[in-house]
Amino acid sequence: MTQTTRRQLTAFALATLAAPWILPRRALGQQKPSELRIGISTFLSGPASVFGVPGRNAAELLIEQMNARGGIAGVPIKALVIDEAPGVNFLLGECRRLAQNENVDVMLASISSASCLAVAPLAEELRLPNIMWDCGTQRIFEEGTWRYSVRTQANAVPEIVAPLLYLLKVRPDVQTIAVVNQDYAWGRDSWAIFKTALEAIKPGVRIVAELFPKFGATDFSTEITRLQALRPDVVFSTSWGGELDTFIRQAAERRLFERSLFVLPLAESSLERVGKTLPEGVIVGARGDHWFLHPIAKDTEKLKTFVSEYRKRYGHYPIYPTFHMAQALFALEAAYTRAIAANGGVWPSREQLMDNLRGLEFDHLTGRMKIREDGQGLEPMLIGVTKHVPEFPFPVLDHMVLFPPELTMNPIGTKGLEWVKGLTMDMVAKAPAPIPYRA
Amino acid sequence: MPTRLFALVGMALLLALAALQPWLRFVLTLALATGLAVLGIAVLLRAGQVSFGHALYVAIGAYTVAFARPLVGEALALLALAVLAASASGLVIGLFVSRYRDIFFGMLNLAFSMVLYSLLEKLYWLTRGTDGIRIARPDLFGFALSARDYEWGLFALAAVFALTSGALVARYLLTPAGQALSALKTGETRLEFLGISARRVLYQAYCVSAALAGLAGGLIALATLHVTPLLAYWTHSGELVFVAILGGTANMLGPFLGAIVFELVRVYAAAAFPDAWQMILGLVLLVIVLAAARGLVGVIEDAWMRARRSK
Amino acid sequence: MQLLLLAVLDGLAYAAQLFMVAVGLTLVFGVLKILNVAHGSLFAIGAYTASTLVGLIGTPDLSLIALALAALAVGAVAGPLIERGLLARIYDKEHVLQLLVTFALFMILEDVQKLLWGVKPLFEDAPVRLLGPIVVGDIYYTAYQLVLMPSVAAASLLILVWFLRRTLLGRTILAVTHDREAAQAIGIDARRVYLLAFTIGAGLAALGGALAAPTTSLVPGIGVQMIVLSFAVVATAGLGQIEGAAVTALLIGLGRSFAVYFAPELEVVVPYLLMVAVLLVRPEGLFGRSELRRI
Amino acid sequence: MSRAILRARGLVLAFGGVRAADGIDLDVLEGEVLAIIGPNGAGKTTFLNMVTGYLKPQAGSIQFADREITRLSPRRIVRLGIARSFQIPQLFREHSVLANIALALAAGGDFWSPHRPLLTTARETEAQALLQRFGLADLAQQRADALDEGARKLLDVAMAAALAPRLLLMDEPTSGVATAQKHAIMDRLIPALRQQGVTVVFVEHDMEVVARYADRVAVWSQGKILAEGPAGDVLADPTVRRDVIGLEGAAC
Repeated sequence: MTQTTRRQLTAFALATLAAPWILPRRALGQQKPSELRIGISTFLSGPASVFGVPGRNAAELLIEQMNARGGIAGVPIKALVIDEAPGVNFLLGECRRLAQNENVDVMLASISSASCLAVAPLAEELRLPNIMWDCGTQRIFEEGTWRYSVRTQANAVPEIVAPLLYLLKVRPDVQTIAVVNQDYAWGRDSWAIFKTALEAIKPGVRIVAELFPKFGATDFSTEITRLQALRPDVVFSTSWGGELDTFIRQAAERRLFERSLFVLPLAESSLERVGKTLPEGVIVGARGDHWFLHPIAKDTEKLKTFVSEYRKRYGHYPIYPTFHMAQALFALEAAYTRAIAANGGVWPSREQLMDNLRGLEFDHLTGRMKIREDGQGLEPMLIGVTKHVPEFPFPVLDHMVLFPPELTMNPIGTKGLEWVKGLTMDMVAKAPAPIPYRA
Repeated sequence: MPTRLFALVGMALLLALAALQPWLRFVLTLALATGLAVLGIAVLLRAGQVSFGHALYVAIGAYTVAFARPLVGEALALLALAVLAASASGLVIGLFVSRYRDIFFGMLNLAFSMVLYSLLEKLYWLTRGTDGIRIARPDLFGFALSARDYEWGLFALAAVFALTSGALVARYLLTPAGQALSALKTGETRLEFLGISARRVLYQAYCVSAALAGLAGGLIALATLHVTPLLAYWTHSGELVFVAILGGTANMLGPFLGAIVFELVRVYAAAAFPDAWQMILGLVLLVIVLAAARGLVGVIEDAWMRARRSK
Repeated sequence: MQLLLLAVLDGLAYAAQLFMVAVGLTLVFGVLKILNVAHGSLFAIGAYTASTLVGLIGTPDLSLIALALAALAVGAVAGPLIERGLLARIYDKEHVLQLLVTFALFMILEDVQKLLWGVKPLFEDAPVRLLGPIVVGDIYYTAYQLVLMPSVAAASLLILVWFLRRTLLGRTILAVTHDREAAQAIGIDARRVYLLAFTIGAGLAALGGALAAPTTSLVPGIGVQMIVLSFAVVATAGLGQIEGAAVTALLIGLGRSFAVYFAPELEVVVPYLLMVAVLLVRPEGLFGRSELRRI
Repeated sequence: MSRAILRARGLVLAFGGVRAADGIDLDVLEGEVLAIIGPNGAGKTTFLNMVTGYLKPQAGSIQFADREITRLSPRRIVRLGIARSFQIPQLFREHSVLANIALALAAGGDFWSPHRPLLTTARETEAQALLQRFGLADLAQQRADALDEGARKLLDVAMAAALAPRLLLMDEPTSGVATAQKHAIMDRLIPALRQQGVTVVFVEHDMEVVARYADRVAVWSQGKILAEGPAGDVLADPTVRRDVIGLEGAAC
């Protein structure tokens, strides 16, 4: 007991001693700043840098373009990029540094779901507006309410429900299915959603194998042998990056595509790299309403310029993380514009910014999307099947369906994994008409 | 070298830093916590044994806090549980690994930590896999503190634990069993023929190091309020050894000095060269090993001696 | 029954790959008594170099030769560079420090890789396509993984064992492995043996990488994945035991593929459980000899 | 006649084809200084290793103070009162000479005490006294790895003596030092040990040393005891002179 008392005293002594220095630096930033400082956390090392670096590239390019236009409401943007690869501990320290030392106004965090789950509470603590720009877990807004965080893209629920609906539309007679997912949270979560939804919509489909090779695996030979022996109608995999490339190559070399229909909700990001090794007829998703040949936005000046600029500078076609980054930045711009207008032309406080992010509708590179009142973004899901065309050395998407959020996203206050249990065949029927690929 | 004086002056310096730069409060709390785990590594290094798996106990401490949090509201109680869980695991695993030396010792520890890492990832329903577990902010010293006061409280707690653990370990190292650690490195046969069980000597040290790592893990969990399996990954274990060498093991200040410098170098390297911070850390380590094998405390000790001699 | 055969074939293919990485590490550890953490980086650099070279040459028929050339080049350049430039400076220091130097090197090389080859996954499978598929029952395998890799692994094992046991140079290496002081006492130049052994080890790591390159996507961090597994192999095998490494790789390969078939949840922990089990029964490793210290 | 403190009967131990012990029967008498001589590879060190529990005989038995110790671990045997020194001194190289002795002293006392430091005043005094007896007092603060070979040898025995054993086994206490120094070492060791009242067995190659310090001598050859008896008698035995000492001479 005396021990505790002494510690209490110490703590109080320390706290009192420190008080003069730790008063908030700026109470309400109503004055227009000289620059808008944005912290961006992304993967710059490790396997997920496959997404992280394109995301960072997009930020670089877009911020340059925005600044050339005079920035946001005349305020130039400055980005400070940090690597989230060393893990949550490091990231939380870095976020504090950005907020308290670098005085960033907004944080764009992160790719990993663990990072997002850890940063959201910190953002509340620091009163730091936080835009989750790429992480997918649905848990963030289902298990907490966040004043200072929003997400400018969809989440795992529509990203998985949409490919499932697409599958059942093109192959209503599916009997057997196998899964090969990376053994980590996303691989497990996405399979749980898929499996639960499938059991609800079409009970009786047999799951013949649930394979979870370890995260970062470099060889899927054993898994592929099993799949060849089992001959499931459908092989489902939400793998991504190098692992997905490897899986596709090894499966192609061993003719697995001839035996099963593949559903690969993240394969848009691998198309250019794997090239025509990926055969025609594979169901592919893009984690949202974007692709560099987006069927509706394809010929808009905005998308065309971005794609050509991006390609000129970085040598590749943009993939979904670049679009996600664009969504975050466009949302930020739109929210500031909206908040300033609502504020009578005065630069908004952080809280006003957050208020204006909620319910915001904004245009991005490939369309228009909305942020829901709970902070969750609503965007359609683009799903298609691969097709080989002479114009590109890699597959493009054909028979594209843009699944609207009403069909694939659970409403506010529900949990995705519960909500998918109520899905029915009707949903499949309600899917919009497919759009063919146009050269 | 007047270690106590240096420790107190150092702590005062940290306090000032933490007060001047609010973000450092968190970073320094983590550094002090890491220093506690490194202190355990340093104890094992006395016996010439390198554990490549002590992140295991850090993770056990951290996950204990995460699992117990729904039932326990007080941070100090959570820390006690973390130490208890890590010590208990150390007591059991130590029985096994204390039979082994050198690479076998290192690799067995690695094996155990990788098994735990895999379990944390695999037992998804229990651990939420790589997403990790969020921890609601507990009371501290019986008070529901504001975020800022809680940060200060934890910082103070980490500082107090660093000072007391450093003093206790220094004392332990002076006892016959503590002195026998480096004797184990230089003359294990002799030890046995003096009637002393070398295995028991190492076992004792192992349990001490496990408890310290558990405490570190508990503090880290309380500071970050979010735990992920990465805590148990082998590169994290490697980092602990890295910090031990960086700081130097001759003196109890080494682990903490090493941890603070490590964190700060990493932060600034990452800010200045986001694409190549690992390389910078690697270079720092190379320079230390090649030019100052006794670590930072060695450098300070030499400087101190020179200053005294020139006086 | 067919399942069993398939599991064995898969296990073999995987074991071949693991062996190629672990054998170099085992050799280096046996001779230099340094656990080279940067071994995984050499694997990765070998893989990246091989992919680049295959891409540059462009002719699929020559792609296999390109793989071998890449391994040779990396081994011949990186081996002496690292041994002479770094390791030679620390032989008189404590083991911990030696270990840490290679850890530092590993961190540096991770970023060097990224700076040289970027983060985009690299995939060059011309050699695999060159050799085509093999059909077992109604299962398609690639000849590359089912035939070439195990053959190269077996050949490496045989050549290495022959070299170490039957040639003078090899025997000097073995002599240093067994007892450095005694070897030096009879006039063996340990430093040259170190250089040789490390260069061979680096070359084997690079060869492992070059062989793996056509089957997998090269991404940042690929070396990290390989290296911990190889650590487990070295310890399980017994210090410096080449044949031990082969047997261990085989056990892990088979264990892993049987796990995928019959207990998928265990797949990841198989190597570690195997190691703990082996060391429990044989504290010096599978092929290690428990030598009584002379007192 | 004093009684036997150590009784070895029918000890057999073979390594591969080599019989290091081939039916060894030996009594060590309380209070005596017994020298074991014989050519290299005769099994002398093997005998010490069996007595101290480092090696287990394949047959036969060893009794110490009327107690069966054949299968006991080295640590148990030490605790019963048998200490040993080594041909290559086994020191704690990073510790001071004083700390080496203190550790040995602690080993016989409250070694596992979690709070009492190794160097208490009492223990330091005791260690100093011991070092004095072995002529090492001036070197107390030196690190063990800084000592010359003679001092190492002395320290090695002193550490064993610090355990206050009833029987002390010394494996070639003067090997590795210059001939001139051998007597200096033995002149320190034997009186110090006799003063302690400990029974001593030592393995030795130098016949002058043996003749001067041993009460009795046992002669080893190819795992067997060739001769045993008072030092003067055995060393004068013509068979021993030809087969053992002669061989020794040729080897040197």
